[in-house]
Amino acid sequence: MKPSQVSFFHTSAVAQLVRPWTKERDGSLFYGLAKSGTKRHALTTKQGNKNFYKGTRSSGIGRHTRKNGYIIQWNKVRTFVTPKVFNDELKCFVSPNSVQIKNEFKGYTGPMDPKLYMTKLREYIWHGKAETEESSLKKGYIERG
Amino acid sequence: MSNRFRSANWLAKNGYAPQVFLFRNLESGQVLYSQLPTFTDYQIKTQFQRPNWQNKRPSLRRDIWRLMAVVDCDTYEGSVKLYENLVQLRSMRDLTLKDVAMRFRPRNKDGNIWYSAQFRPIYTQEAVADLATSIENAQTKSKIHWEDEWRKGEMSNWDGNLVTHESIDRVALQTPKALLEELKEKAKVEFNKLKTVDVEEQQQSQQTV
Amino acid sequence: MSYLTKAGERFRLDLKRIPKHRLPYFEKLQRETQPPFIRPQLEVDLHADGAVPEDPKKLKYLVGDRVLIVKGAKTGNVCKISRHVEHGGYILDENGPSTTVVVPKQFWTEGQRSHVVTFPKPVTEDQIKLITQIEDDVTHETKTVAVENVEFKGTYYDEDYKKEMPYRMVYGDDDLVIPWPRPTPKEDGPLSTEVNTVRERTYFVESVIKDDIPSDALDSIRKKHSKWRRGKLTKTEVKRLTPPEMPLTETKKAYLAEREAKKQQPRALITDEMKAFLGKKVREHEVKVIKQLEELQDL
Amino acid sequence: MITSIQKRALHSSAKCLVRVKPPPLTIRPPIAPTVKNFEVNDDHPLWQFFHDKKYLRSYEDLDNAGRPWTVPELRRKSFDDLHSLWYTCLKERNILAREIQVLQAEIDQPDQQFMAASDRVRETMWRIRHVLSERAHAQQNAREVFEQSEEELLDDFKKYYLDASKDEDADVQDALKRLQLAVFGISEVIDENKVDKHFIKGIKFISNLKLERYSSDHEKYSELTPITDAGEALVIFHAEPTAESLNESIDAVLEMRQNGVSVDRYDEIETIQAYLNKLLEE
Repeated sequence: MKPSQVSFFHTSAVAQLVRPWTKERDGSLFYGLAKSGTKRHALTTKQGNKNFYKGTRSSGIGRHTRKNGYIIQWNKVRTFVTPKVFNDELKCFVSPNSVQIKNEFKGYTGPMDPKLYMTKLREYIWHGKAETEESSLKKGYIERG
Repeated sequence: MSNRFRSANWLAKNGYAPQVFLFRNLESGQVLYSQLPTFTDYQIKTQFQRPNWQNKRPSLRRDIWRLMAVVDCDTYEGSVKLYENLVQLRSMRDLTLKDVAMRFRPRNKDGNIWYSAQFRPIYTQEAVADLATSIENAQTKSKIHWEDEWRKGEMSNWDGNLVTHESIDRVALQTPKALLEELKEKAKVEFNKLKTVDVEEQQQSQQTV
Repeated sequence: MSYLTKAGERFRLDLKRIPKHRLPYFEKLQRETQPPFIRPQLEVDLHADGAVPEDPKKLKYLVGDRVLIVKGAKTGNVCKISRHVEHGGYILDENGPSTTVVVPKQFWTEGQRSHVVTFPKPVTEDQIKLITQIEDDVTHETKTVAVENVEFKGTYYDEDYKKEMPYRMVYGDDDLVIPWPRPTPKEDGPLSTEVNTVRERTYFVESVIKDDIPSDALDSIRKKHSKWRRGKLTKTEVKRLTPPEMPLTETKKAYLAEREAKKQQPRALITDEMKAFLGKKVREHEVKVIKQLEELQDL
Repeated sequence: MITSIQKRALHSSAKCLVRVKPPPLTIRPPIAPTVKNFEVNDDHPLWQFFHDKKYLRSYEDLDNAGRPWTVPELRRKSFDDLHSLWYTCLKERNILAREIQVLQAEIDQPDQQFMAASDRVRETMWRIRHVLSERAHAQQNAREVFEQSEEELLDDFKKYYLDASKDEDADVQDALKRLQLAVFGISEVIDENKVDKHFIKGIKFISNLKLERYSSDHEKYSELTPITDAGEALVIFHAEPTAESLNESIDAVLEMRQNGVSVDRYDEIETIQAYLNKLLEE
């Protein structure tokens, strides 16, 4: 027998099964949205015991000293590296008048195919930074990749 | 030292400049006036005479009070008069003219005055208005050092002949004690300069006579 | 940024998670709580994702297509599609069906004068049929017809849509291709990159040895401790994890030696005589088997 | 006789001393603070949270016609470009987040159009990460199988390099520079280089190649080649791609051999690195 059954001896077996969810006449729950669903969730900052610490990934960049000070450890400080040459011509959307390219990878397994990489490397060695016949746009929208 | 009212004579004798200090409470927005660069229970008692739940008598905790403005006056008598006016206006707002003051407070479309927990920005705005009134009433030429020039509001509220505005350096605000000391010294130098000019003028006028 | 975090997502009411038999309750709740002027005009499946799809195959008819209304109030009217709405709805032009609702004053739009507002009512796919012009086989005259159904086969590059589009044709008749309507030209907005800048190629494979991406940047591009990333075993780990091989027994050794010796022996050549002898033996056996079968049949 | 009052009227300070009747002491409406009292610099960092210094954009300015970058489009862009685009997007999302927060106060929920724009920017951002990740994987995959095709590549290049006519000299030299970066990771800028086994292999290959093209008719050519010493290779590697310059370097190498100067095979890397460091200091 479960220990909880002792304290609920006065209720019926059916009532115990639906506990604590009593229902309205139209079938909706008196409390809560649904009875089903997983109960195993990650703890929030308010849960856990005294040792439970869940930061916001925004602190912990150093240590406290005994005399009310704080020493910042610079290797723990988040740094944001900006590009050396900032290209401000690129904006976050693409013009609606530009072609939607399709990569076809004909003869290759995909973008991560080492064979394709070697082909591109050869093209670079022989032709430099220029579009070649193979890498250029075909039929207006198809590209090798 | 600021535990009682100080006369102009006392201020001059004890090496203080003709200044009035305004401190702002961070939690509630209430403003405390003082003749000296410090404040004690005396100021709180005289300036918050009828506290209630939304205008509580503030605590003396040093960390929740920040400097809001420092007023340099041209005479010691002027500074004393200015302080007296401010205290009197405060008592008017809290006691005698309370209904008028309440009517002045701007309300939203539901008829409520904006607040957030204990913070009521209206107290600071009322103090600024009182400062303008007090200076005009005391007719003392004054220079106001603002912690944030944002607070002085529209320039039309100030008498251009009497008041000049200046803002305090942001970095200096982090060390208020040193800042107040520096302001005191500057104000004293300014006051002495004015005095010598006055004396010279008097001498000249005597000679011409 | 409460709307950016997904932290409380699982505690929020998500109709897609609610079992189907409980849905009518929520539908009722929605009907009761929504005033008529914001109530959706279409019958909405709360379990389905109602977002407007981008794929022209799923949309079937695009903005600008002419359609004939075959069901509902304005049956027989020919309209143009002006907009797509959620849950598979098409908004038609002024010839299409519309509804009139009363809007309270606090929801009035600018320039509104009356409480009563008429706005177009969305129609579903089964209420409309596509209209197209085809050439008659006999008279060679073009005539306007409504198409029962359409299907999609093959693709082509559309210069106006600037992308690959499927061919749309009359169902069961691959020759009758119905062209997509021409889209209205769009201008570049303030956040759009210019066409030439988009087209410019600045990436080239330059080296196998030198890192393409700075190694420090890699950790922020890929999750360092992703659960999908399996660690690779080092040589020492492999060594530790593989059990030692059992020493061979004497018998096994002898067997292996024998097998090796057999492998070394030259393969026996089959001469023609041998082949003839084997063939003869096989033939004899076959004859014997056939004889036996015949005896069995007789029985 | 002038009375004291008349006397005072003649003073310059008469104006100051004259009794102005001060306004009566009474309360007035509170003075609200205004932003007009301070000026904000055009390059104030917080402006980066505003689009075009607008408090709130109209729906037209949200650019609903623009679509997010697609993966094939991003595959064409270099790392620096993608890095820039990432920051552009990040800034735009900050602006949108601010605007959504402003609108939330009015309509009690995030504005759908602004949210949709933010989602479109987010789409570009995950695609940037996808493309970069793909690129790193591709390079890793290529490195694993590179040894098998390296020889073929070098043979092809050798053929191209030696067969080229004198008119194509400039092209060939450019191609050689690209090859040394592509296969051996040798950059033209000295301080970018780190000496490793690829570097040593590279300078040996390239010095042999140069000698074969420009100095194959030198009398000591057959005696000299193939070059296997890293120190000798470095001398020839640094020489200008002309016959005279290479002949000079051959003489230098011969002198080195006479003097018995050679680099031990087992500390090639350290010796060459030390030499390069010395070059850099100068």
